[in-house]
Amino acid sequence: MDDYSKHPINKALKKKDKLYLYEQMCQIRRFEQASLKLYNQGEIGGFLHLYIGQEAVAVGCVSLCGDDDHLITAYRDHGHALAVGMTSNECMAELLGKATGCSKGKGGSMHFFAPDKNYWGGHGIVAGQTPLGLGLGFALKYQEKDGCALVFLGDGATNQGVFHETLNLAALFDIPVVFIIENNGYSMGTSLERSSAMIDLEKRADAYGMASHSLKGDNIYEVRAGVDAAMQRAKKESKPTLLEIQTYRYYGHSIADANHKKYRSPEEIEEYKANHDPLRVWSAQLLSEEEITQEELDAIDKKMKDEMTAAVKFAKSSPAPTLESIYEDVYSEIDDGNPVRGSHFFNLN
Amino acid sequence: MDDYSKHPINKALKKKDKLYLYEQMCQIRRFEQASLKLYNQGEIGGFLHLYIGQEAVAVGCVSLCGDDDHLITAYRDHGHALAVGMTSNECMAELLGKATGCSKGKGGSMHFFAPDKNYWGGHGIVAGQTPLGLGLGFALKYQEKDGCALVFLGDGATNQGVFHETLNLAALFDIPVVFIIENNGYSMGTSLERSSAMIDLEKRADAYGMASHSLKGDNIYEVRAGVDAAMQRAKKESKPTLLEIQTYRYYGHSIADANHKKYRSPEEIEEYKANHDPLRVWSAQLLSEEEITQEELDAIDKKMKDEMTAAVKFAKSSPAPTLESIYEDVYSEIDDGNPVRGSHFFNLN
Amino acid sequence: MRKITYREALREAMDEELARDESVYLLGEEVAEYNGAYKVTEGLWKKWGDKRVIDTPISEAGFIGMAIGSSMLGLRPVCELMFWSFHSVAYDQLVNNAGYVRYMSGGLINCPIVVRGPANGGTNVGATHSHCPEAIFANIPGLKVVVPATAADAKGLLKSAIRDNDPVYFMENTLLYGIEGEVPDPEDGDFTIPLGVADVKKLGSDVSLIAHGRSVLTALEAADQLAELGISAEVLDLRSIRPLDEEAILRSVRKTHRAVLVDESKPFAGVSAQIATLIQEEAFDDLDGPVKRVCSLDAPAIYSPFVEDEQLPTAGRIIEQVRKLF
Amino acid sequence: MRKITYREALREAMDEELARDESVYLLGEEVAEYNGAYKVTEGLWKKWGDKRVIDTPISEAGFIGMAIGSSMLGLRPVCELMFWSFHSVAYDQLVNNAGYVRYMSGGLINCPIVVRGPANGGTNVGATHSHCPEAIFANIPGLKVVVPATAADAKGLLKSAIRDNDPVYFMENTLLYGIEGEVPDPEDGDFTIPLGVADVKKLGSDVSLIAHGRSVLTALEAADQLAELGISAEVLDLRSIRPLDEEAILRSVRKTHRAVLVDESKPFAGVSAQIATLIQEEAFDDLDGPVKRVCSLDAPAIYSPFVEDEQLPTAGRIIEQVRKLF
Ligand SMILES: Cc1ncc(C[n+]2csc(CCOP(=O)(O)OP(=O)(O)O)c2C)c(N)n1
Ligand SMILES: Cc1ncc(C[n+]2csc(CCOP(=O)(O)OP(=O)(O)O)c2C)c(N)n1
Ligand SMILES: [Mg+2]
Ligand SMILES: [Mg+2]
Repeated sequence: MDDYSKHPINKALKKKDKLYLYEQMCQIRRFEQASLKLYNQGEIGGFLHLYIGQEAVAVGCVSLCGDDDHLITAYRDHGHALAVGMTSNECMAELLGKATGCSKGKGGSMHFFAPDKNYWGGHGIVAGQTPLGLGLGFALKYQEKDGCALVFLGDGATNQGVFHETLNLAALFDIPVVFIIENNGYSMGTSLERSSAMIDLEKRADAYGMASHSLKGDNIYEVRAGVDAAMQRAKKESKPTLLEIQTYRYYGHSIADANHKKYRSPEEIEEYKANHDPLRVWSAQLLSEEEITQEELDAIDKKMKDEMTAAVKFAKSSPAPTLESIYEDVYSEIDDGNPVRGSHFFNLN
Repeated sequence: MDDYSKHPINKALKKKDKLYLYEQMCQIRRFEQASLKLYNQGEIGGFLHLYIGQEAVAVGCVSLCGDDDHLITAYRDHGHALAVGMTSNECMAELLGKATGCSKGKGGSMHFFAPDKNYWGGHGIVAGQTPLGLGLGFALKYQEKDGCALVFLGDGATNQGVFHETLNLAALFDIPVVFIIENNGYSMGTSLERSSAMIDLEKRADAYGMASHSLKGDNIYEVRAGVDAAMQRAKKESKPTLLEIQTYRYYGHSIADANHKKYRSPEEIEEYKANHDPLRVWSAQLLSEEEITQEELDAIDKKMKDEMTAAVKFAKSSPAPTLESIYEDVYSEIDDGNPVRGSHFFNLN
Repeated sequence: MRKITYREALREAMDEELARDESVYLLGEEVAEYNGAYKVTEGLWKKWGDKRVIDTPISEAGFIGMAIGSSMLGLRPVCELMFWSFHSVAYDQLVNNAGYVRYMSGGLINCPIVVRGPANGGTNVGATHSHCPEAIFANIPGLKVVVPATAADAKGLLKSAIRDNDPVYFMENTLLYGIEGEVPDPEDGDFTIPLGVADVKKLGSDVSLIAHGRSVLTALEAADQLAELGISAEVLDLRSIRPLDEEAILRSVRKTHRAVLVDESKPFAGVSAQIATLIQEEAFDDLDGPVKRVCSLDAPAIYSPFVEDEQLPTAGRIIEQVRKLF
Repeated sequence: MRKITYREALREAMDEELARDESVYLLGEEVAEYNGAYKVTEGLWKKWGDKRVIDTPISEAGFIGMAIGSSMLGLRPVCELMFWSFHSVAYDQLVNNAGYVRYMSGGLINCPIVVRGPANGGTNVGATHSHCPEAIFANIPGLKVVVPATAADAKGLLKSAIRDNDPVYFMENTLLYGIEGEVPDPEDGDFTIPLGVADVKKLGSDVSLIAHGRSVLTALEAADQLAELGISAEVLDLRSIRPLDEEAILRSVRKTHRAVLVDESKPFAGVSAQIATLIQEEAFDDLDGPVKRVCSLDAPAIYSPFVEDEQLPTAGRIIEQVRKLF
């Protein structure tokens, strides 16, 4: 860890920045715990894919992003959403399917979006977001912006063909994009060994002559150092990078996944929790840097717990979408009140 | 060349075997020339993708195949078809859309098939045949047959996602399959450099820990030596291999491709014809081996020219498919005369 | 008769076919060691082992293409799509390779594959996970499409699908998996139901409610309520979309003179559009009024648990349409 | 008025939009240096350069996904599919990403892309290359589908499509590319045609022939022959499939009391099934007989040049159906 703490990008962090990183990880953890409770109470529909255990990845990445940097990910999207600054309120309301949710109750857990914060979601089809992320990078280059796109995907997603098309296009067209494989070792119940002929996922870049690198994801200093290098490559050389970040999820694939202590051992889970928990690792680091006290950290945690209590209350007391809203947000032309010609919807009577 | 001539698989060739290889390449060349003429006379519909220049690849590969070895390729499929022993008659009739064609006039140039000769076609969607070929290998392993599948694709096809899914599956499941990229340098008007971030196509195997190798395709001895090694790996170790075979097409992508002297230089074409023509290379080799005379080769060529004259005549004088045949070969149940329940076809009146 | 769930019925069908024919094998994401995302294949890997029940990576185009290729050499793969919605990434293999290889080869090649999995809305999984693609595949000559509504149909039709020599796309429903129904005991012999035969789930005389999949249950619910209003509704379950039992449809409509189609897929050119077109063409003079349709409301599937059920066909909307015909 | 080909009209539309709006760019296989497989984009790369006209590898899912992503940030990509048939490998991007991203984000994201290319049979390229997927995409709420039949429509509709803020799937026809038609001179001002407005290509009083794409020309040919038989056929060109000009359809049918739909796609749940369903529902009492359809014969597209034309809608088959209504 020491090494990475000395990396200029990390040395530049002020105390308040470091505490803010802690706050964000804490926010995610507490948000996920609150949502787990709601899910078990039957308040949330469909799937719930928790980000607990992976917090340092999203928070570390987002901490490097400027005004022209953009993010996109898959369905395990709450962490990135909160990290970019979406509120717990709007996210919690979305989980509950309320009209006040970030997607007005239309997207649910898998589909959080905040274009105003450069966050392009939340996508349910495995790897389907990867060419979209490439397109974000393409647009930045086209518009001559000084930014790049961070495209997150899972380890299992690397076996979807479209991801390979995307890697080739990124390298061929010199697109400022960083692909970040959040390798948590499993795609649902299938370990990486059982789904990929080769588990060195960064090697997938070699076929396209693309730079690649593997990082540990429990250490936010390491995440920041590795991702920063890739972002610089994107911005300065307009070249893509493939990063594999090793991480872990504590819960099942989704909360419906009751099997998750069968396909992996309880010991494996405990080992990660004990030695690689990103919040623990970070709080230990902060305390060791001596400028930060346990009280300060506790106060942050308390603040986040309170935030979640408020968010749950907000979500529960928010109105459900109206039936009429089903037909909104389908066509921009209609929503924008432009003149409409012809029928856009069928069998309405 | 000498090296490869000493490879046991090549040393084992008798004179008649060597002449037969010449005959097959000659048959393909003459077939393609005859079909080109018919196409220009307006006798053939749709596309015509000629194999001229690539003959040694299909012929060399097929010469290694036993009873349990299977082949599948893309739309540039005439060469493989003739090599496996399909007749010029049935192939020419297919080009002309006749009922006597190998696919009864239903498939056309891109869709030749001969399951009885272990030839699974002829497929029009770029790379779409690659998982099918994997499936042939899978079935051989499942059925405990001592064979393997040879799966041909073009250089441009390597950029379709499904090919990557297929490579991973092949390596993960240890399938006896050999992927053969016939790298003729172009996908339509796009050179490999303009479509692939990295032109070392064999490197695509590295991401899956798969064996791979690059070969020159003008030399049938080299093709045989390289492909044999891969086939042995498939049969003995049940492991896949990715081969890149460098080759060249003399004509445009299809005959409709009038541009082909714009995206590549006439010199480039002439250089290949002069120094790498597979028929020339092979006849020179045969003559140098001194057991074979020019007269013998000329006789073969004459025989093939005559075969094409007859094939054209056969095709032209064959009947067109009937209108009723449109509804045949859609559902096996109907064709097999099994009891049919419900409507299979709609809006028939 | 003994009762088992729709899920158990499917499992029993696969188990029996695995036993009957060595060329049958199952593959898909999480079907083996995990016992299936929806536990349809539970226990089958344990019983039949690695060769017959195979976990795949998340490569739908790749593994379905592999299955198709293997079927050309005589195997009979049963592919599970964790959701039918994931047809979106395997569409080319499902249509061009499975659907057309027989035709393009002039009948030389058979492709006896089954692709099965759930295709439905109603579980709050959002637009990308709620596709009902029966019309999209039934549009393709060369393919067969089956959508069972009950446990018995699930079993009998799946066994027929596995034995069929053409590709059969078998669309289940996560909301039906847990529903019990009477299914003949295996002791009493091999139980199959042929494709292409619709089933009258309830006899009636005033109006025909024509449905498939879970919509059949919604139609039955509406029929009960209509009975209270003095309207006798017949409920016809299509079961098989292609081949389609056109005769059964016309027979019912010629009797009742009125038809309301219930179809969970989207209305534009859905299955119900095909049925309406058929009825108006073949039974024009028998109709007392236009054929009416109740489909999913025409927008992408909404997530919100508060409204999604209302987006699907409801008994209320069926009754509303029926009333327009009287 | 000046005459130009359908191909030139498309090219002119793209050229004008490239000039009008810097965020417009073209991409696809062989669209730049090769000038397009069907020469629709001829000269545009030379004129606009590498940035605005981009050759891609054979990665339809990848480059269409890239285009969608770029459109979310405000660009206006016009993707060429060399054939619309290759939608099969990009289906997920075309449906789930382009079609649903607006909805799933509660309206936060626009996806102003155009995907264009030919979708037709009749050129002997076999089943895999002859898809007419208009119904498949029109089924998806969130997408728009346009199928122009004439040079003027091709130009005016493509310009509107590029300016549209929703994804528009624009289906051309290789057999129309060379056909000339009158198209207003650019000198006379910006020429656009709004989506969602059908066009009466020929007035008539006895029967409505309702078609789109090249079938409009087949319908016009049939109308000429019907005139000789003393039957006055109106030919309505839908132009836009979604949005659909339902009023124009009903207006025509309410006048003629008879309808024959001409639709090159396959019959099961094709566009024509949707139109037939609409007519029978909304104009039931106006009809003198059932709505009839002429589609492609219901088998995969056959290669043989001797029969493929007969598999497509023909004037002869249209007349046959019309006669059944008298
Ligand atoms: C194309 C597709 N296939 C299958 C699924 C079902 N599915 C959702 S998540 C998932 C596992 C993905 O694993 P990974 O990429 O490692 O991401 P993680 O869940 O570990 O974050 C699967 C199989 C899907 N959503 N899309
Ligand atoms: C999915 C798909 N996209 C595009 C095409 C059109 N197309 C046919 S062949 C071809 C070029 C393929 O090049 P390559 O793989 O190198 O094979 P070659 O023609 O050189 O043998 C293209 C773009 C297609 N048939 N399928
Ligand atoms: Mg994972
Ligand atoms: Mg090539």
